[in-house]
Amino acid sequence: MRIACPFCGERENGEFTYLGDASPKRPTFAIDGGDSPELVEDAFYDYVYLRDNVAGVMREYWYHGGGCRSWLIAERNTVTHEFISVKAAPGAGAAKPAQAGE
Amino acid sequence: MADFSWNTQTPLAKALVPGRHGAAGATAGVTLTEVRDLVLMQVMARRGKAADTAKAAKKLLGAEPPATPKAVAGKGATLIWSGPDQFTVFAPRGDEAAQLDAMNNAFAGVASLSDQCDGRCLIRVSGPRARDMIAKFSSLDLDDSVFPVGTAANTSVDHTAVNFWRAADGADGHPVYNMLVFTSFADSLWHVIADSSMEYGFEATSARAA
Amino acid sequence: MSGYSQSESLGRTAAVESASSARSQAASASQSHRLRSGGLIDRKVPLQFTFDGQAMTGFAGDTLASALVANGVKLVARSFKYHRPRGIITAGSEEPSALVEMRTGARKEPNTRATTQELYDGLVANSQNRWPSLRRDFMSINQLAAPIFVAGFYYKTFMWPAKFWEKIYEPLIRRAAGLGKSAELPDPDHYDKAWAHCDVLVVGAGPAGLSAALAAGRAGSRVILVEEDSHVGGRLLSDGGEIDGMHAEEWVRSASEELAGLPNVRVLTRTALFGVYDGGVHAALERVNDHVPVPGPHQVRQRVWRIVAKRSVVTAGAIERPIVFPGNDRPGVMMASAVRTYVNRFAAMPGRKVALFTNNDDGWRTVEAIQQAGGDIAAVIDPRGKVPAEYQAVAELSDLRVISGGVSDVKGGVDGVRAVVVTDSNGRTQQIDADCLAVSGGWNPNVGLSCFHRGKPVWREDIAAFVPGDAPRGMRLTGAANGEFSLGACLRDGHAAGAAAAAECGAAGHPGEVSEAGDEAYAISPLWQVRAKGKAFVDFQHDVTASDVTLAQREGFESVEHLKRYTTLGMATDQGKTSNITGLAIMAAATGRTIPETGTTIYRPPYAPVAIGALAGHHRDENFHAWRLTPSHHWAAARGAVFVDTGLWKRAQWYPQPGEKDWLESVTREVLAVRNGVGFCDVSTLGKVDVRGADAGTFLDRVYINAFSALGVGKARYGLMLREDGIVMDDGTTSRLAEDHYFLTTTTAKAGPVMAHLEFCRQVLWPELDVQLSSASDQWAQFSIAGPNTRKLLQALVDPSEDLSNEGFPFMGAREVKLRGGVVARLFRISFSGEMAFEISVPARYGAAMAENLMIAGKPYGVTPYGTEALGVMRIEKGHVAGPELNGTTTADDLGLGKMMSKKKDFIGRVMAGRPALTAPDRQVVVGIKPVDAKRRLRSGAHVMPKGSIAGPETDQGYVTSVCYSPMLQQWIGLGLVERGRERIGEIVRIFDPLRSEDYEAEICNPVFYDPEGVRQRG
Amino acid sequence: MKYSIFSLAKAALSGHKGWTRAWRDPAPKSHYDVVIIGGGGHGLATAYFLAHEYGIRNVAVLEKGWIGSGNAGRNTTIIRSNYGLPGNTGFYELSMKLWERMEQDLNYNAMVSQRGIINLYHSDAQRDAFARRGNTMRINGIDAELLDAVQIRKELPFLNYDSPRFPIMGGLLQRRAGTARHDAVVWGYARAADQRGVDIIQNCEVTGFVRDQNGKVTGVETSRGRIGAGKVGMAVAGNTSRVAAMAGMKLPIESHVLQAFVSEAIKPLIPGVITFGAGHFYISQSDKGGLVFGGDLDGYNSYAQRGNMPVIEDVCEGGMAVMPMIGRVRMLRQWGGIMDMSMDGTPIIDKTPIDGLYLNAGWCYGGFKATPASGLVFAHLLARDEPHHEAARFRLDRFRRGAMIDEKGQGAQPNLH
Ligand SMILES: Cc1cc2nc3c(=O)[nH]c(=O)nc-3n(C[C@H](O)[C@H](O)[C@H](O)COP(=O)(O)OP(=O)(O)OC[C@H]3O[C@@H](n4cnc5c(N)ncnc54)[C@H](O)[C@@H]3O)c2cc1C
Ligand SMILES: NC(=O)c1ccc[n+]([C@@H]2O[C@H](COP(=O)([O-])OP(=O)(O)OC[C@H]3O[C@@H](n4cnc5c(N)ncnc54)[C@H](O)[C@@H]3O)[C@@H](O)[C@H]2O)c1
Ligand SMILES: Cc1cc2nc3c(=O)[nH]c(=O)nc-3n(C[C@H](O)[C@H](O)[C@H](O)COP(=O)(O)O)c2cc1C
Ligand SMILES: [Zn+2]
Repeated sequence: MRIACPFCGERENGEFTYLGDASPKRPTFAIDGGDSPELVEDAFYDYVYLRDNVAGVMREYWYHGGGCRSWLIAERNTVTHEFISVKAAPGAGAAKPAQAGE
Repeated sequence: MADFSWNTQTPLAKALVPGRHGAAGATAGVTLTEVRDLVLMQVMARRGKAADTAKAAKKLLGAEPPATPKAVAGKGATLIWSGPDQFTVFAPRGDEAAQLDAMNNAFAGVASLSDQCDGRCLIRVSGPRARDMIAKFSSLDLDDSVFPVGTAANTSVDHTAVNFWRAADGADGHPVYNMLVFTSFADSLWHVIADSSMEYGFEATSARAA
Repeated sequence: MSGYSQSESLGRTAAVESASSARSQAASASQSHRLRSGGLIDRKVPLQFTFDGQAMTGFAGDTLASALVANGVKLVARSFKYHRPRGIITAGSEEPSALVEMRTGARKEPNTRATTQELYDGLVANSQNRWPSLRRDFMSINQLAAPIFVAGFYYKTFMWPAKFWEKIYEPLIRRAAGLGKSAELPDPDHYDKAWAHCDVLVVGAGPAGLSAALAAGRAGSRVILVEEDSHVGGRLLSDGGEIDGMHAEEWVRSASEELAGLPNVRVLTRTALFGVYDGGVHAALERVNDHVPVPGPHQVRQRVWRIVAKRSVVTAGAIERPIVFPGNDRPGVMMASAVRTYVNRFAAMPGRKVALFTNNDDGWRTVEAIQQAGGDIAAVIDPRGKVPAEYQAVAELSDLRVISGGVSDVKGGVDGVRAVVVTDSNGRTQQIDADCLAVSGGWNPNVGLSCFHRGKPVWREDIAAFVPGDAPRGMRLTGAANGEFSLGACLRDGHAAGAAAAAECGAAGHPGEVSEAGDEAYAISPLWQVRAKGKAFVDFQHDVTASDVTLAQREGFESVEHLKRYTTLGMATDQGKTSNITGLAIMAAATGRTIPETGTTIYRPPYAPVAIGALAGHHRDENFHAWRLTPSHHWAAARGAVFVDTGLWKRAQWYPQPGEKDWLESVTREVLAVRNGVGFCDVSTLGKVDVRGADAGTFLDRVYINAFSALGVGKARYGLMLREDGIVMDDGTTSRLAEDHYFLTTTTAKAGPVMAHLEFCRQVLWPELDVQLSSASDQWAQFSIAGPNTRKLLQALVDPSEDLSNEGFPFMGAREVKLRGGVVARLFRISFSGEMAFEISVPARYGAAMAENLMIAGKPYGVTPYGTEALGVMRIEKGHVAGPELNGTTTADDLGLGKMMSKKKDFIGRVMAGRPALTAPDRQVVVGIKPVDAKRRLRSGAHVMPKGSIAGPETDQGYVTSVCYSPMLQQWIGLGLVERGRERIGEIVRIFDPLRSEDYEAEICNPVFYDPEGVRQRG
Repeated sequence: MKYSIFSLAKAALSGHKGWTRAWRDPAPKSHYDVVIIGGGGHGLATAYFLAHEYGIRNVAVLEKGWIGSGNAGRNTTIIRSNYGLPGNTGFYELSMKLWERMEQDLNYNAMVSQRGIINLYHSDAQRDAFARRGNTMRINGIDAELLDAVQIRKELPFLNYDSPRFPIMGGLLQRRAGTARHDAVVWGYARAADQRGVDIIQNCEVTGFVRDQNGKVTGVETSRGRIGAGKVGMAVAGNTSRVAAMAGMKLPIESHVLQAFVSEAIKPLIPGVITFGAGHFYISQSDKGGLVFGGDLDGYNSYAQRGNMPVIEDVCEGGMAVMPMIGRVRMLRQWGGIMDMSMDGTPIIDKTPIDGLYLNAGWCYGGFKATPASGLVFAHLLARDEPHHEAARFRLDRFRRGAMIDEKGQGAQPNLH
């Protein structure tokens, strides 16, 4: 498997580590007051545990730890293993993110 | 009051045995050189400060840091791409403290610096069979059409990160590659490189950075 | 072309040395079946070898198989199940029968195909799976039981009594199964692995492959051509023919010369492509030195190539298939194409009277081959009745005996074929004397490589064979591999494919002219099986017969995959290259389905078996994994330290002194030296991260459960990190060296994962924060200096201007200090041991000097270097948690650190840590444990249960996580995770350790055994 | 027809013409009391126990391909009950006990072979972890022995004891563990279930669920038409999320590829099962003579049933590190299967929030050894609508409650389990 790091170019997958589905977003919540603990827990349960686990194209996190140490978001087909696209995570490098979290 | 001597030791103190090793033959297929006494500074632009960092670099080092995996020569230093909006400054060690201060001042507020003078060990690989030898442990494509002089790459060897760049060809006309390896891994990686070189015969030496 | 050229030359020299003129005379003598002239062998270089101890001679250029043929050897093996006598069937890597045990001792190698093993001087080969001898194999009595030993018989019996299986039945089956014996000593040879990159990878160097490589190479793209054989040429080496008006051999020579002249083309012979993986990664095995007795100095035996190619052109040819009829496994029954290979390429005569059984035109080529070599054709049996147009002339000239019918039996025994029984179209049978039967059931394109991404081959009626279906991206199949069986077509298609692939990779050059050759006809009428009485084999190696296939069908194993798994058809070392298609055709007939409906089994890598040693390359023994050394490693080694591998690190475990009888004595001495005086330990293995930027504090507030933005510059703090699921991930002290600079430390084990986690937080979760991270782990040599005399020692080492007093450098202080001699260090007043202690870091280059200087500065106070064991003892005495407690299932509260969890902020893991089961009162929490009997040794892994209770799942309340002999308490103590532990301090519990037959009582106590008030570290 | 040496001998006389199908090939009926999706080991065992243990015989097992075409036909066949956490311990021991009588129960030789498993340890920390686990086993009445290097040498003289890196200090041994002939387990359960009236329907892919107005599942849509069902049980392993999605369910499961390898057949070399604690490598030898070995997951979500080079190399490196004598033995075949990796590495056997739909999943790379027990407890759940006591902890809501059963301590990171 070869992964085209947007910064380093195409590299052997041994240089990368895999985290998984990039779709779940970490919930934000007000520390005191605001939403009930139950709801917050539900939201985090969803974020931490539940997966679509699609057979087909999936957005997923890869870390180029054996290279430029950038976190990447790839679109890959889980049936054919083909990569459709590989983009840098919003906070890779020093760029100011368009909008936080994305 | 006892006095203290602060002799330095390189991570290759034991591994590097100067001289000829491996297959005999008129000329060694590979030459391995430990390049000593370096100044290494990792420069990471602050959020939104990539341009300012580049300016500061230009001002101090006479060269813009590479925006893509390349190594560019500046005033008495080489700027090696080491990730998005970051690079490593490599220079021969002179007045180390002064060199570091100069950088700390030049980049103050625009970039975060990390002193790596002792964090890495530089191994230089050259000779007619260097490329065949490197192919045994590196998945990089070193063909001239892909990896010309001045190309840099952050890659991994034996599952450990290495900063790799191609210097100007040697006097013998053969390519010269630099490998910056983590200090604690140097002894181990040296063995990998030496083992890979045995079939071509290799010469092991060390030299001051110049 | 390193590997290749190296090994080539080596091969020759090795051979040349062995050519003593004396032998040359003798040479030809033993070779009863060697032709006077011809062939691609070097008669000037005779080679001695032995098979089953019998000395024979062959020539350079021979394979073991061709040499055996030349020596008139027919019987070379025994089959897997029935131990039937078997001979050589093919001349390539598809060989199912002629497997031998190569070499001896530690280099012994089972199941080597005689057909691919190149001959070398002194080669030693033995037959396998027979006892006492190949000719008289006792196990051949299995043939008597054959009526019972049908497919799947073992699933139906050996069930009673149950106990007998492991004791009697299975050992018998296991001993009978298996073919060769593997060596039982470590493999003495070396292997390596290498990477190669190209635009166009061409697989197979027959006419199609050569013209593909020429076209792509001329066009200017980077080409790699791999060829499994020792020579390029493919079938041309066996079948000759005319190309561009030259003899095929000449054309091959000029083609390979042209390729050798192209700098952008690399040719690897003796190199089989065995796998096709994702993203254009191809795996190939180069047999660098299997054609010599032992690899030369600094040489590897084999090399695995990972070839990254943008495009591939697979020109791997076709494999001739047998026909199933009784006795089709007798030694001397051979594929027709193999007969031609032995005759034309190796000048070795498989038989003097050769009968030919073919259902297609190509088989007829054998007639000429035999006749030109001076042998007779006993008869040609062709079910199609009439002689193909091309061969009319030949047939008449040599008034050939042509029979319309099929072979219904083969007479013969261990010495091979004696006669062939033919049943003609009107059912009359006749017997024909022959010592060799050449068989051609047609050709199966070599589709395997095209199916490694699970593409299915498709059926082509006109050639009665499967051709490649949807191949992996970027792969083209051409030539015989794609069902193109005429030489002309192979050359044309190869050229076109090579040119197209090159163009797709952006090569602009001209691919040159196509080589021309004739388009001989290929007519076939499929014949899979001749139905007649007697064992008729489909899978020669696994002894799968036609009736096994129909039995499987009767029992409902109709899916090809069930057929395979029930009968083991195609599961032998040849992976059914010569049997799968025939087997499924017979199944199709039995079920009344068509062949395409029936389908093929899944093709899997490797294309041909690959030595495990080659796939491991140089990663064995000390090179299994990379290792990491601390800056004072050599210093410690010089003092005789005992090292332990922790992860990749080698760490000093303890420093034995003369006269110490065991490790415990050394460790105890080291602990006492620290507690009563001063000692130091290299802790450089801790992960160290520079966290910089305007938002560094905020960032740390979110990754740690406790606050860091409020930490003053010049201060250090212990921090705990959770995973998002609320479980503890890691801990360590982090210091603030400047407003925008924190120095974070991690445990040795978690340094890597924590760095990745922090980068994830920075780049993915909170990209708005201005934070930069860099690993400083290797930059610093870090030492922990501990004991009441620590300050005295340091005072001697630091510049007089530095104030280390409690006021000048309070507990949990952190700042830079100048050392005597000018070196600047980072000093942290933190304590893992519970003593008055500091951690000091200097640039790694000074690591060794620092150790030496600590010895000098500490001499007056009896300073002692200590290792990880003593470190562990002191942390347990202090109740500090470490790896065994941070086991990936414990919460901050389990560890007694719940109070650190800030309520004022969100942090990673905060929410999930609140789930009911993670906050339940009956969780197992960290406590101290000490045996009631002070002489008792406590052991980690022992379980804890209520005093006097009966051991069982209900009474199991936890276990001992860490233990040590405490020199301070002068007894064994430990930490444990115990249900409701904190409420049970003082309770006597049962310590149950059945594994080590121990059962005793212990007291649950405060985990801080030593100096619970912590006065010493503040001292 | 009963299988025995006698029936074999008798059949031999008639040239084995007398054998009949091991299981029927019925056309699907319009309705069954219970429909099991998935003709792997678990689905078939569930059907067998429903009919044999709980008297529910109007059952169909629907298999999209041929039975055993999933992981049951792809696994490295290790059976063991050397688990360390409550929930697992009792369950896997129940399974081991069922293995010990399976062949007699099914009248089928599945070659259950208790040749033992040894988990090698190379450090004090590993030893302590094994000691904890072994003691848990003993406390639960399961056999376990902690061997030191000397004792291991007696059992396995050929290992690389002088390794300069991770010397072998000892190992945890379970003698009752071993291997079984994976395909035969599938066929044995299929035949036994069929004999008890279960319809085994191959080439029948479930493509959707039939629900009534209250959302209750009342049947399934298949490639062979609609099939009504009183209850539907899912036992589709690596395809769990895909099938669950047909019912609109999202689960704490990821599908990952695990590779395995087999060598050319050689004469007996390796007595039992060996796992190498310092590398990613485990190995045993099949009765046919092939060395069967494997290692880690490839590490990325996949439905491809095939893997890549890094893991192949990693596994062989581990093999050469621990037993360098296999250097010249050749890898013959290499394949991959799709694991239903759960978020804590432990299975889920439970009712789903959807009425009439039951879940058996999350087996990761350890479900073959569970086959008999999984069948029994899932049958119990389907028959009684309450969990079997040995599966009481395998609930779907345990992640929400924080009651994970995490043997490896890796957390919600399936590719690390
Ligand atoms: C390489 C490898 C090695 C392993 N090693 C071991 C080991 O040593 N020990 C061990 O205990 N476990 C091991 N396992 C795990 C074990 O094989 C599985 O956990 C177990 O087989 C899963 O249960 P099963 O047999 O029911 O699954 P499967 O055999 O996968 O059965 C699921 C069935 O459902 C069918 N299906 C899927 N979707 C549909 C649909 N929509 N309609 C109809 N049918 C459908 C599939 O075709 C499949 O036949 C290994 C797995 C692999 C891949
Ligand atoms: N007339 C017929 O019926 C008929 C049938 C088949 C072939 N042929 C003749 O055979 C020739 C076919 O030419 P071709 O070039 O297509 O095939 P080829 O058989 O001539 O060459 C294929 C080559 O690929 C090599 N190879 C196979 N698998 C490999 C692998 N995995 N890795 C590396 N090398 C591998 C083989 O060693 C062989 O040298 C033509 O001359 C054709 O006329 C004729
Ligand atoms: C225990 C075991 C032993 C095996 N032995 C062999 C063997 O001897 N020969 C063979 O070709 N394949 C063998 N295989 C692999 C199978 O052929 C097949 O590859 C595997 O079951 C996966 O199926 P698939 O390749 O069809 O996907 C074995 C598999 C297992 C699990
Ligand atoms: Zn990168």
